[in-house]
Amino acid sequence: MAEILVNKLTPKDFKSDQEIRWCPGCGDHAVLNAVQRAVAELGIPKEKFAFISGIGCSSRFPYYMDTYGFHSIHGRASAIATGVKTANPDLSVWQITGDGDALAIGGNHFIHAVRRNIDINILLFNNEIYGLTKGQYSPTSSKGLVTKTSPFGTVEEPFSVGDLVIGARGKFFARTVDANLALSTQVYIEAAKHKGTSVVEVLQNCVIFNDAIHDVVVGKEVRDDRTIILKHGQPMIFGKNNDKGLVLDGLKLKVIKIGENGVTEKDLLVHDAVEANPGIHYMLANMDYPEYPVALGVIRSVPGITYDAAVHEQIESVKSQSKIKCMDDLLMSGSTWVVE
Amino acid sequence: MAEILVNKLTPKDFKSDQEIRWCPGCGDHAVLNAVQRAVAELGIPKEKFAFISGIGCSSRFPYYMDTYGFHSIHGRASAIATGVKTANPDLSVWQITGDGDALAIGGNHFIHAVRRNIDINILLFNNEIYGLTKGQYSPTSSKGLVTKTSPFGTVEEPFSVGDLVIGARGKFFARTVDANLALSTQVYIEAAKHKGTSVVEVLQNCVIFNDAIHDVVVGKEVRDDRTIILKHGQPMIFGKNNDKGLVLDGLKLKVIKIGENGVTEKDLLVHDAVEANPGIHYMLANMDYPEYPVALGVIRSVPGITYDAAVHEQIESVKSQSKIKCMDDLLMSGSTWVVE
Amino acid sequence: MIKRSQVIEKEEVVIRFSGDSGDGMQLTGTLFSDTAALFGNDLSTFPDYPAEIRAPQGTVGGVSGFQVHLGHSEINTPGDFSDVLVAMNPAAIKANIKWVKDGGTIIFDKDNFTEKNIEKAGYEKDPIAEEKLDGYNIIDAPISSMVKEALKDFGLDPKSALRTKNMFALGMVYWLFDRKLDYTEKYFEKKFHNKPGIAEANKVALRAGYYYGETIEALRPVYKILPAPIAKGTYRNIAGNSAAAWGFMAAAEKANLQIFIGSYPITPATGILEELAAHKDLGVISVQAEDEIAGICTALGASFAGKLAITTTSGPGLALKSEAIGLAVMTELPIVIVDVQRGGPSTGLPTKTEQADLFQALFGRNGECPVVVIAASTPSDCFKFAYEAAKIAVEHMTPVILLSDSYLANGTEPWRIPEMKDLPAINPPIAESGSVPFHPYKRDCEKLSRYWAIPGTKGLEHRIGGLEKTTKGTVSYVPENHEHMVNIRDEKVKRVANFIPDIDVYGKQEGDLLVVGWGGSYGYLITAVRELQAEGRSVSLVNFNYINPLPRNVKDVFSRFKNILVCELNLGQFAGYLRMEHQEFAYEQLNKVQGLPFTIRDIKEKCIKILEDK
Amino acid sequence: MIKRSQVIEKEEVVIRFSGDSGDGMQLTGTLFSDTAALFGNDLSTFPDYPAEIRAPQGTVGGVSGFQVHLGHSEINTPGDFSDVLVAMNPAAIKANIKWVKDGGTIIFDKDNFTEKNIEKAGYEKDPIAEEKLDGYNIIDAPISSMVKEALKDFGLDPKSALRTKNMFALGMVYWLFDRKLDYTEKYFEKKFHNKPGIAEANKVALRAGYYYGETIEALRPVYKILPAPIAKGTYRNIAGNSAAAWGFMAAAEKANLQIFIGSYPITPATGILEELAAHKDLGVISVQAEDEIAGICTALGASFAGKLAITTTSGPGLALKSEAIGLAVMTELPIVIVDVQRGGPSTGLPTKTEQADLFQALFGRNGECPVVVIAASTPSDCFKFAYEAAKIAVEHMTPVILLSDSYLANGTEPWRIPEMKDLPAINPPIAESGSVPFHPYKRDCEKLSRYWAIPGTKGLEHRIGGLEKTTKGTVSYVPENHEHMVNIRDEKVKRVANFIPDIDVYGKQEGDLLVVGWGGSYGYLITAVRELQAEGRSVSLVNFNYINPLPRNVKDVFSRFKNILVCELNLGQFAGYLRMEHQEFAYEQLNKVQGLPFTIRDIKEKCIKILEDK
Ligand SMILES: Cc1ncc(C[n+]2csc(CCOP(=O)(O)OP(=O)(O)O)c2C)c(N)n1
Ligand SMILES: Cc1ncc(C[n+]2csc(CCOP(=O)(O)OP(=O)(O)O)c2C)c(N)n1
Ligand code: SF4
Ligand code: SF4
Ligand SMILES: [Mg+2]
Ligand SMILES: [Mg+2]
Repeated sequence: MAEILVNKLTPKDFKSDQEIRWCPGCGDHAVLNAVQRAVAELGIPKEKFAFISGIGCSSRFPYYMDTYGFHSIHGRASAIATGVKTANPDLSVWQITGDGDALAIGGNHFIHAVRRNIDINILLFNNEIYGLTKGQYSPTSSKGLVTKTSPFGTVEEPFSVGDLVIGARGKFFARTVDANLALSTQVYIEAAKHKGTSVVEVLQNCVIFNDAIHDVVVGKEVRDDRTIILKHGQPMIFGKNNDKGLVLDGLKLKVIKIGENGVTEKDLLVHDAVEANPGIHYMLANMDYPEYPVALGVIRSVPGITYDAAVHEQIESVKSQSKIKCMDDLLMSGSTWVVE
Repeated sequence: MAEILVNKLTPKDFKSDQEIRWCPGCGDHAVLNAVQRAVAELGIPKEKFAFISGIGCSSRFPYYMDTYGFHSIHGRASAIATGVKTANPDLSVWQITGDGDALAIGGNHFIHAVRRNIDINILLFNNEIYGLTKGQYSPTSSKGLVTKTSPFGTVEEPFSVGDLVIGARGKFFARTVDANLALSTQVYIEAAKHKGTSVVEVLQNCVIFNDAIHDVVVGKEVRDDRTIILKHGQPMIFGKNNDKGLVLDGLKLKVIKIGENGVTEKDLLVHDAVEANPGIHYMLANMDYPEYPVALGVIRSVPGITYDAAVHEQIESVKSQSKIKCMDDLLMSGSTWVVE
Repeated sequence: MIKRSQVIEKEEVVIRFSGDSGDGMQLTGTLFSDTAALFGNDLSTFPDYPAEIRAPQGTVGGVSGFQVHLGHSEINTPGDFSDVLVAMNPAAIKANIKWVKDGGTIIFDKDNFTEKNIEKAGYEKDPIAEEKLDGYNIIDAPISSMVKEALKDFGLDPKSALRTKNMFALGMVYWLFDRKLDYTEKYFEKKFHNKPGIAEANKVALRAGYYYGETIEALRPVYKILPAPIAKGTYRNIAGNSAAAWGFMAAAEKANLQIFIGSYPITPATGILEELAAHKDLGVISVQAEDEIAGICTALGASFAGKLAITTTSGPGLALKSEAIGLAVMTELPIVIVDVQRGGPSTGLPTKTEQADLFQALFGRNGECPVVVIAASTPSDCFKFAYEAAKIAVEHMTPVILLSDSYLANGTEPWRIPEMKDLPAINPPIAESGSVPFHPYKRDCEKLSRYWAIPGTKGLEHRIGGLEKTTKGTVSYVPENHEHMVNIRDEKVKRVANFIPDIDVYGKQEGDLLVVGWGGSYGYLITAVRELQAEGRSVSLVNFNYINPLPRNVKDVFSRFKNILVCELNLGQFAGYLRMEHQEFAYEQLNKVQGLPFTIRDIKEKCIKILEDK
Repeated sequence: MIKRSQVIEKEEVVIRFSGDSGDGMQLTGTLFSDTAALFGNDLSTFPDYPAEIRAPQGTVGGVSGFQVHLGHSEINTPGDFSDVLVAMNPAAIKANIKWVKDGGTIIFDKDNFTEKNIEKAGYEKDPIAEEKLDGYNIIDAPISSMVKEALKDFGLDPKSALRTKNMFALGMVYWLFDRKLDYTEKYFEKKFHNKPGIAEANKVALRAGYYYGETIEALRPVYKILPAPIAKGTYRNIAGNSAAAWGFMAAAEKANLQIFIGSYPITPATGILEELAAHKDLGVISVQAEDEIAGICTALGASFAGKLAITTTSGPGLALKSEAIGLAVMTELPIVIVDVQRGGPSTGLPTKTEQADLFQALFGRNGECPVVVIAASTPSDCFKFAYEAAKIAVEHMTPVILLSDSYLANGTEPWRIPEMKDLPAINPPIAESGSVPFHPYKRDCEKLSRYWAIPGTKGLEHRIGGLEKTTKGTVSYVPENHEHMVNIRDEKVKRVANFIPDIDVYGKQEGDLLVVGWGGSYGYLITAVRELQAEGRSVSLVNFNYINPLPRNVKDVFSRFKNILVCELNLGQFAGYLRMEHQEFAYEQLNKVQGLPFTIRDIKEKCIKILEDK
């Protein structure tokens, strides 16, 4: 993809002249920062980026990036991004979307983009609420959440983003936290470099309508013990004191304490993000507090043929074999007759 | 659900007066037969059934059932069925749908029905083709399939129905073959009895546009060796001579031959359909020929709260606690003033 | 009450509360209007806030406003221009000054006129000087510091103390209009019953503002608006969205049906879903669907299953529902689709008002696909027309589109509470279990409505669907059957005209000019027309609520006027529709597409121009 | 050629091949029309098959037909009534007899008139007697047994042998019309080049039929239709769907853009997608999307990325695309949306024709949301108007809806092949990399189109979207900006009128009656009008292809006729639209909603009635 740039760009180069309109304290600000850092690292010229979004607070994002941008309609960003990338595989295409935009109204386009493995990067801002419409529950809201449309608590089972991605045959899934700039930047870079549909779930805070919903896991005090940052090829170790880890116990994962019962670091599972069989990734993506730490980082990253590349390869191959090279050829092909 | 019937109904009672318009030899005929047998077994009176479909060859189904029926629009059957069941949980609601109807245009409603765990029975006729529109590829068509819209072969990765159902947090998934009346009838009965969204993938043959596509697995000659019929609580055994089985090998399933290397029937995995953790069900649903036998029967059947029940429980609980019992109460509640 | 130096009696007055999105202006305005309503004034309110949840603080884009129009006589709009502007920061002045009457009163928090805020608002140094406001009655109160002072013993952090600024301002306005504080105080007690400290702090701030008004000279003169001579009865304030929700619940009770709403949130329609979801006590089944299509499809499924089916949305959502509305037309299932219109096209101006979805409501479907279209005119008559929409849907077995708009949805007005026994009966044509086979498209011969056979009823098993059918319900490609069914569906909707009232003329039954409007512009049109009538002009008004079919006496009414002026907030959709339906008349147009309601002035000017040109 | 007893020269003739869905009637008809076209006749064809893939054998519902109308003079329709009916089974007689001219020729396979088949078709014993066909020229050939006999040495199983029945029948028809067999024989050779036995069997069956015709007496008289005096050039037969696909590819080549089609299959539009998907050789990118919304959205993304964007659908799909069309209007991106209309509403009659999506195309979106709407009139001019639609879309930066219909999509006619160099130039307003910042809504002052800045171009980075914007591309809630943009978008579409041709009048430029049609009814209207003109009536025709905006000379043309009759296959949508746009004229209507085209007879009767009533 894309030519390589000689003069390195800085995050500032990606700031547009538009006033940023998110609430003070909204997690979206941090995501914007991290994305601007990440794209500056990629060595791709600005004009080769296209940021596509739907509708929602998060979907305002493209306005703030000094790249090509398309703030479209609610739920359709995956389809539009599919069009952009299939039309021009030379672009670096990013879809910015919310839990409502991607998983409620946009659920179908989302799973189909993932299935096709189109080479776009989807950043899904999961605040477990509809922010822009002022606080109704979303398909990721926890059961029981009281919101404007669930005054007595929701009765719905939420989606888990990772499950859905893997269920739709997804090849890249990562998770990060809005405020963790370092991790986020890294994850966004890996998503960009992965060829295929990269889905990054960003645990994002909506200060107004669902404040601190992720804090039980990612709050400053607890996050080291309640999350694990997965790194390909590294043992699955976590905890404030780096003393906890994951092992396999029959068909399930289990948290152990290093040192206890004679368990050493060597007994821990080693993260293999590129394994095609999704079994273990499914389990990792699925881990939830309090039983497990929540997995962050790149959980799954399996190489594969991308849709956009396959489409263009097929065109090139048919072209090279066909006798029809232009419209006049086509017009005169097959059964014709001459009237004189 | 539903009162119990004294006079047992027969399959014939469920035949409507409409002429059946599927192609001779289409697998849909067999499905209709099996469903008519299954529903007659349930002890539910005819008027308590509602069959809801979208559009497609398969979606003509409701016309042939002498029950309440709604042949709706393409892709929307899950949403309509959700409405019917939530409106009246006392009905036995069946959704009849095709691979295009459920997974292309209807993908979103499908995954949301599954997520909510609404108590409907979804029979998904998977012929891996759009039949009614005369033969275009579908989201389940194998990569490379040549169809009218993929004259050079599709370049898309197909969905696997089971993966998608489990990825959407599905609690019931089964698979059967159109022509296998006995297995199908049994599976449909189990689907009906399961409380929650039951998805049954029917491997269905389209004689016209995708003939014999499933035969490599379910063809008469080969089916015993290339499929395994799972039964809850039974060892995972299969083969013409009942001499093959499944065992766990690390994180993966493995096919073994009983008797070889000292393996006995006792070493085989025992099918546990009600295990909540979807790991093993995911692997089972995912098995594909030639590496594995394709799993048939009820693969996953986990009890859980249904959406329709939860909705009505909440209404009853709020009702019993509220002081507002009728509109006049509501109208006079809160801030009012009198003008005299 | 305290003795006042000078009191001016006024017929009506418009007050605009305005400040940063976080300043609590919506609450302030609401409390003021409730107090006015309790006092007996007629009134109309309109909130006006930015699309962003929290737009950048201190900027014009972040200003949130709430306008109240109250009077001694009938009030139909929140008013064009305000007599009093409360501006909590410089941006509030910038945003609103052109809507303040010449010489009006401007109350502002001078502590908030910091250099930074002044600059953020786009002024250089002194907003008052830059806007040339010498002729105005300027009251620059040090609200922030006075509030801090008043609450110094409460042990509140400065931020919490400052949150009561709006109540100080409200206190000043109460003084200005000679209102009692008790309703507002009781509100605090109730709202903060777990935090008596906060309740008390708000009370203190409110009173401090009131006494401040009394103390300073600047606040003279004091206005007095006597109660309006309104009909006897019990009243409440109601906004359009709540009124619509209540109208549906009333219809459900009257029809003896359970209500089912399947909707997807969208501004400005979400309020109806929210209000209905809150009324599980009245048995409402509410499904927040995954999108608009699922919204209508779940509702249609529920309609099939025998519920009163509702789906609510705004323009882009109505577009998505088009295909399923076609299915409702074909299956002849009752359903009400509410479109709370906003500025379009596409996402457009999501928080602003417009009347530009009329064509979509009338024509936005494939094939010959007629539905009933009706529109509400005021916040409170959203109740009436929601009720009507539900009644027509179930009695005539047809989808009904109910058009509201952003202005009605959020605006409020006092509403005389009806008694359920006084509302018209609703009789759905429910089929009864019988021995003859049920033919789904057999019809009532008067209305042409089919019968509603509800799943679960023994012996009425039948199949419906989107393919063309015979009366018996068999799929049919027979050309004549199709034409017959197309005509029947058309005629069925046309016959609704036999069941709706004739259109009323406000004013003389004949004359030089008939102003024609529809839906939510009513308040502005009636006010303008009344003023013109008072000036002795030959102008009358008809405002349409029933749009498809049109009332039967339209031709008769139109033919009695020399000129017809169609006013609407779009490029002329209703005018175009009237040309189709009543080609025999000439129509002049007044159109505005700014995301805002009309102003009385615009309407009057246009009318006068027509009258004087002729 | 063999000597013939009696040869009748005819101007034109209509033949209908009809049989069970499995009888191969579509192929038979196609081969016959190709042969006729090669011979130099003008012609028009229409296939007509059941919605079911394989409807129940032997029943009326399962009959599949193919009608060919060929002539020595210009042919514009597949004809109302047929001169010759080929009926492979009793059901084919039942289904078609009312469309056979009195005294016409009926060829049928008497071996297939078994008791069972007769009963299945709904007859008691003898279709010929029951239909009272004494006056007809009845040819009851033992086709099945003769075919079996002719092929007995081929070693085919009986089923395979019987599959050539249709070729036997075709041979008879070739005899009847004095046609050569060579084209058809070559077709077999090519089609079955891997199965020479099958090729030979078909040839033998064909010839057997031909000789049978020669042998039996009944087949006299033999018709002769001389070649039509058509313009010089190279011709091919083309159906509307292929023509549309080719028109888009031609436009792409001319505009130097790559084509991108994002579509979801739906009858009868799928053919366009299929044809484009087959032309990867010309660089077509085709995405079979997951639904119609994704179809248009992928295309819109591709348009943003600089491709010639196409999406194709039928009525229910157009409904689903409504919201995204609004986005295209707001972002002013070029895209062509093809609606191949079918019978509605809802799923309706999916394989039948209708013109009832006009309102949806014009008005089916939220807000003020104008798009260009154009309609094709004949199968081959689907090429022309696809080309035009693409040209307007990219040059004016606007969505264009192209209306076709089931009748055009599947019908064929001979088409003089254009040369690419003769087609008009297409110049998309592509923005060039520059130093000044790019303002996405800066416009060309003549067309008001904005410029197309294609991602990847250095320095033109910009953001567009569905919210209202300023010229610079900043989101704006400013009332005046919104009104300005609404007006500009409206005016931009109106100005397309300056770039399209005036409407033509067929016949005298003034007179008693102007027949007005649009789109696919053209063939029937022109035929009827020509016949009326030949009868000396003062009747002319205009048939609209440009619907929004209307051509500039409409008023001028309309004002020259005493009466205007608007004919369309719906309840009067174009008539309604004309009343809105040209209120000054009175419009009579002729409407038909049967899933079928007009008949010449209907049109003539209505015209004569109007002429004689006045
Ligand atoms: C067709 C349509 N339906 C509904 C809406 C209203 N709407 C806008 S954003 C949104 C949900 C936003 O939630 P999410 O995607 O989670 O984004 P967030 O605001 O939380 O970032 C909804 C329902 C719309 N704009 N368009
Ligand atoms: C809105 C809409 N889009 C498209 C269609 C056309 N259509 C009808 S059925 C179908 C697909 C059928 O495939 P599937 O669901 O697999 O059913 P099958 O015919 O194979 O049983 C399509 C594309 C339609 N009827 N409506
Ligand atoms: S409402 Fe929530 S998600 Fe939206 S901008 Fe504010 S804090 Fe962020
Ligand atoms: S086309 Fe295929 S799926 Fe449809 S009825 Fe025929 S065989 Fe069955
Ligand atoms: Mg969200
Ligand atoms: Mg299928």
